[in-house]
Amino acid sequence: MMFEVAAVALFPAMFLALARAIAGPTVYDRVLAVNTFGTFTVLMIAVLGFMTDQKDFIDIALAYALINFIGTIAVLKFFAVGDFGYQQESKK
Amino acid sequence: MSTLIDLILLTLMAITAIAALQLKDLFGAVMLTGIYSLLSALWFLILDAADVSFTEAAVGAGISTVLMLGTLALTQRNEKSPSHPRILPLFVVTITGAILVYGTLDMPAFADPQAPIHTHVAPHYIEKSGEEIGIPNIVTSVLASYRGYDTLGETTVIFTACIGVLLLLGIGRRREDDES
Amino acid sequence: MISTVLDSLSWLLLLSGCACLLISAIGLLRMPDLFTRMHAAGIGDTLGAILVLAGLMLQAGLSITLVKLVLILFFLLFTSPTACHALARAALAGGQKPLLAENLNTENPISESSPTEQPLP
Amino acid sequence: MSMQLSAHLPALQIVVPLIVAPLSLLLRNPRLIWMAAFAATATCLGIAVALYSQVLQQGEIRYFMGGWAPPIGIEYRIDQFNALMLILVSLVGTVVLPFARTSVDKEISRQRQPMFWTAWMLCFTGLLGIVATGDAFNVFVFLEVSSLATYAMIAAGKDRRGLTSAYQYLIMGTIGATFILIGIGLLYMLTGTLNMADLAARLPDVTQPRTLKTAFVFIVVGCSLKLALFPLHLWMPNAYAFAPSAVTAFIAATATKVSIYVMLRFFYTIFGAEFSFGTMPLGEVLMILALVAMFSGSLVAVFEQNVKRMLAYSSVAQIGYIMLGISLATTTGLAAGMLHLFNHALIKGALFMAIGAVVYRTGSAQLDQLAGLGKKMPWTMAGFVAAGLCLIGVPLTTGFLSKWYLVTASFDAGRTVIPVMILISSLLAVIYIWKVVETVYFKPALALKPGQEAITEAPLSLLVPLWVMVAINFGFGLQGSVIWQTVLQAARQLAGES
Amino acid sequence: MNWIDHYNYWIVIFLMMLGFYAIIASDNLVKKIIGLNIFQTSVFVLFISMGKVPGGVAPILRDDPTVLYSNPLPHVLILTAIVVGVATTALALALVVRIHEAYGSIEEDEIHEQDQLAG
Amino acid sequence: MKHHSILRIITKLLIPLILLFALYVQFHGDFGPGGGFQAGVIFAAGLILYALVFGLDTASEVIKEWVLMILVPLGVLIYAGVGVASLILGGNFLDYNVLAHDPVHGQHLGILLVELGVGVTVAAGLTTIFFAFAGRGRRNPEGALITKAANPTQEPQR
Amino acid sequence: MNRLVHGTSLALTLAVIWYLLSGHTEALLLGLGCGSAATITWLALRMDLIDHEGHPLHLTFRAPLFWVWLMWEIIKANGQVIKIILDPKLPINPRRFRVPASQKTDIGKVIYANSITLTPGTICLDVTESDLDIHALTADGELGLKSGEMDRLVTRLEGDS
Repeated sequence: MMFEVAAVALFPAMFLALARAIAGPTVYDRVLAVNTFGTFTVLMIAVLGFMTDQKDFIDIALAYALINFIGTIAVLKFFAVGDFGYQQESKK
Repeated sequence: MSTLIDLILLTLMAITAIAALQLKDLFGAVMLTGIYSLLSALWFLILDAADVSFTEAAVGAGISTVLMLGTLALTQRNEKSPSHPRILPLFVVTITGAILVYGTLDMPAFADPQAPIHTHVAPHYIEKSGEEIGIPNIVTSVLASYRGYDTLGETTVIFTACIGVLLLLGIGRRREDDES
Repeated sequence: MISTVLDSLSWLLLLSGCACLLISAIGLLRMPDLFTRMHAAGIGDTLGAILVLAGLMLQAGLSITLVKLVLILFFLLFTSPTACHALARAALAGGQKPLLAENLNTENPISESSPTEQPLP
Repeated sequence: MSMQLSAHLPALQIVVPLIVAPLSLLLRNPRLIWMAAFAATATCLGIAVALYSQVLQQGEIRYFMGGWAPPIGIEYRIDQFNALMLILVSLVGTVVLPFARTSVDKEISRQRQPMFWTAWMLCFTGLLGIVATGDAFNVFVFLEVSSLATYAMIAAGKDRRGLTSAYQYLIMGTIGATFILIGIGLLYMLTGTLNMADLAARLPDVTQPRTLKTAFVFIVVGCSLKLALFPLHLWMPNAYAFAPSAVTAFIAATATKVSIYVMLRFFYTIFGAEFSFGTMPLGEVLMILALVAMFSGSLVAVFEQNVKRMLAYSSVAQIGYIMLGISLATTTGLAAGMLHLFNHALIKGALFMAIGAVVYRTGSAQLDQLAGLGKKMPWTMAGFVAAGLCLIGVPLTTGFLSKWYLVTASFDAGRTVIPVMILISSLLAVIYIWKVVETVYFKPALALKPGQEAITEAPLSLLVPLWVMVAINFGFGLQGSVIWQTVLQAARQLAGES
Repeated sequence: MNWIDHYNYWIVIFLMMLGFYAIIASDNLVKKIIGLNIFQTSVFVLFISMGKVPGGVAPILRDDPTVLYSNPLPHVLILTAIVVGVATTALALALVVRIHEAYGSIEEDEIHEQDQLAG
Repeated sequence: MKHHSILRIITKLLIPLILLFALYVQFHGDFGPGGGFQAGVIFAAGLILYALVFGLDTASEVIKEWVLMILVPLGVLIYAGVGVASLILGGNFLDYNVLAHDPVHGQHLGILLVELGVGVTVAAGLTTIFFAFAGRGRRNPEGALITKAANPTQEPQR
Repeated sequence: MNRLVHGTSLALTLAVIWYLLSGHTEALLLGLGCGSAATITWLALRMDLIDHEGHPLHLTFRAPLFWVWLMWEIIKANGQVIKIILDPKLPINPRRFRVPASQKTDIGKVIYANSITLTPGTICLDVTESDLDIHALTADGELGLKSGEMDRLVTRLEGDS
């Protein structure tokens, strides 16, 4: 039961984050909203895994927690350099 | 319960899709497409399609977004307003949608356990894969063995796309003489 | 007995976690500019995630699931500040100026027409 | 061993090019890759011929991929029609590849050639895979393999318009493929199976006519997009006109024909003729579209100034002929349509190769640039004229054969107006072919632009494949009755009459 | 007929048509691809909704023999279709990049104009 | 952009974990959700992250282009090779039963290899595609953009 | 030498994580796990990821205490920000300022900066040689940081390495 409640309780939060993503006004706001939305999704997946008693779902949450980061880095790269190929950092 | 979640998610998807398509700023549209794919991943999860959800999350969150941003970085970020109303497309879309809705009227109800797809072929996978293949994940059994040939095709598709992109863009340092 | 305590504790953690997430989303909507919104988003990324995941961990017991939940939390705590920082850098590089107290009208802190609200990239 | 090998021919038909494609990429040298590709294609032709003789001897061949019996697994099912299609695709491949080598050398930079040949092989693999499979979803997978490769190849040329036309084709093609996917999904929903034979067996028991009709409509529209049936042909002229010449010759001869094959497979094998032409008003709709396609395609071709585009519009018209035969809903009509499908593939292959040879020398396919080429490139232009005669349907050529049977089939079906239409549309074909002939033979040659090399006859490496193709055309024309019987037999089998 | 049985399908159809409209109506090449993504994803949703069994779980075998599993076959088909979708998107984006290099624009009407001018 | 220490250090920490997780997904597709394709995507994502943070030149020193050009076809070849192997061992194409003495073992082995093939092609293929896109906007040694990429910070039309 | 130590320790860590994730004890999967850990370590060495930054061994023993302290800080800071968000008047007072960072190494500064960002109410915008560029939601946040407690703790965590 508790997981059902948690899952449903997560939706208003997701909805508000979505509202921010749609409203903008700047693209950074959208990125921020997408990021937050990503975190919500990770938690949602975990909760759903418990709700339906399928713990395998946690793998998906884990994968998503790892991958979500890359999108934001790509955004940074996009605005800071405007080009994905540019040599930006030295290794040291 | 899951019906409720299912409906909420579908509604959110509809909102996201509309917002993504009416944005003139392509960057924002790409971001919203990311959310759309996340929502669909969640939705797949509600419908027990764990593998599909995994794929959609990985692709939608990582690869698609990065490739789209890469394209925007090389092209331009905003869309011009369409100069003329689009009657014909609207007409085509309405007709197509109407045909589909017509088609749904006879469909087996959502999640009907007596629907043909649950009584033919699939039961074999569910009941026999344990002894025939011997691995727990039925999706993997079907994907890699029963319908392994499709998956060979799928791998070939990725290979083809890779070759196609290389044929168009080339890899490595771009050379002036390489261009058409 | 112990399971009842565990259950009620994880109820508490989960619900308060969800509340945190909701508050964070409200903050995301209410705050006047990008940088202040980041603070709001931070609640969800830190406390919200910690509470929800802790609630789940109590239910998981000693199992692989627990390890995976810990790993998720670990990743979130590493990536979210980094992503936040990266975004802030991107915004600054893109010419966004944070809305600061000296520019704020103290009577009406959320001024819709404040100059930084202008749509910048 | 040989016994064993012959049992695996259906798999080898696709596996050989499928393995050669990635393997050849490792070779890195364009020449070597081309040789590997040619060897694979020729092998495929051999396999296809062997398969056809097997089918004639043993009847339908079934091959279970992974050893799983259908409908659990995917099966390959070869009957006479598939086998003929396999021969057609690999024959065109084998003839066009030598032509492509020289032509591509000029149009695509050496360092991109490895990719290009790999894409070519993948396209070839995909086409064979679509034809051989007996599984509806597998059709979609291989359709995408061939389509993706085709998009990339079309955009690989020097003309920047190739990029936009490839993009347009990609969008339209993906819509088409997705429509087919929706249709397959609905069929699956109704029956629970994806195997074509199993679908055919289970569809008559389906009690949900509306969903079934919707599935049918989506598959028809999807296939029509892919095969460029009249109102959905918009992607084709540009794609053919601005692709590298060899690519045009190859895909014009194969890709649309394979799509027609898919459509026929769905009509006859899966839905059954009774549903397709009885329950659904397919015959009438197709006939109208086919007639409009015949006229509009030919008319636009008459006024077109770019010869490649002209031929592309001519293809729209010729696809109209094929669909016309199918729309008669009789076995002879089907056979006539199928015969025209094979003929048109070979004729268009030859025509596009001829024009490719011209582009190789002059760098342009504009009609006015062709002036006086009859003297400078006599063999190329003779090949063009010979193939053009087939296209028009002069007696003793393949084109005449298929049109003749179309006419008789329509008389049999009681449609007496259609022969008149065919005649008029053929006259239009005479006009546009004549326009080229007139320019080539009766107009003075253009003065050379400064720095331009003198135009000479195309190299042998282009001429030989061209004339081989022309010879095949005339050979078919001479063996008319044999060919007709072969196709008729395949059509009977497809329609379930044998 | 219970409306909720088909409500799912209707939203999915609405989403599909939304994507479809964006593909054929928008002038911007990238927007078309976004539309294509939405269109294809919605088709995937249609497929997956077929496979649901009430009270079912993900088709991963468990020891408990009473468990109901959802139908694995649509999942497999859609996995393949997603891969195809990614491949198509990548190729389309590569084309867009090249088109922008060649024409300096990703608006269909502007490109068309340039082609007209060039003859 | 010289001192982006946060990004650099966190990325250094994360990449091995992402790659490990990718391989975990690759080899546990039999037991839970996941498999070759998902693993390939995650692996590629790890490599892309590396290329994004440390630059394309550094990345292509670590993952040489020619290696990628071998790996992409290699995956397909592994897959098709398993099929051919089963042909040679007397089964139908892709019939894994004949790969080992016991059909179930054969299936295990076949699926493992086949998924590996998918994983290799997908990981290498997606990385190659990213490299192709990123390399397109490469700057020449003088620091000027080779392509005329639009200024990304330009004002979007609203 | 250093690379060897770091490499071995990374491989071991990865193998342990693999085992924790997998939970399967069949020889095949364990073997694959070892193989994976070795492959990734090799790749990480190639990528030059393994050094005191990418694999901070020297922090292992002092970190847990710091984490506990940080958790407490996070909870406290969260409480404040939640109060602000729920306040109908939204009493924010955003400010941007710099604080000195006394850490010697980059990794120390990164820990400091991320700790700042992790505690809601303060965000680190930029890291330079000697100080951090901070955005704070309220004056309290600024005061808290300027007291320098976190700075000291992170420096102590960093130690002499």
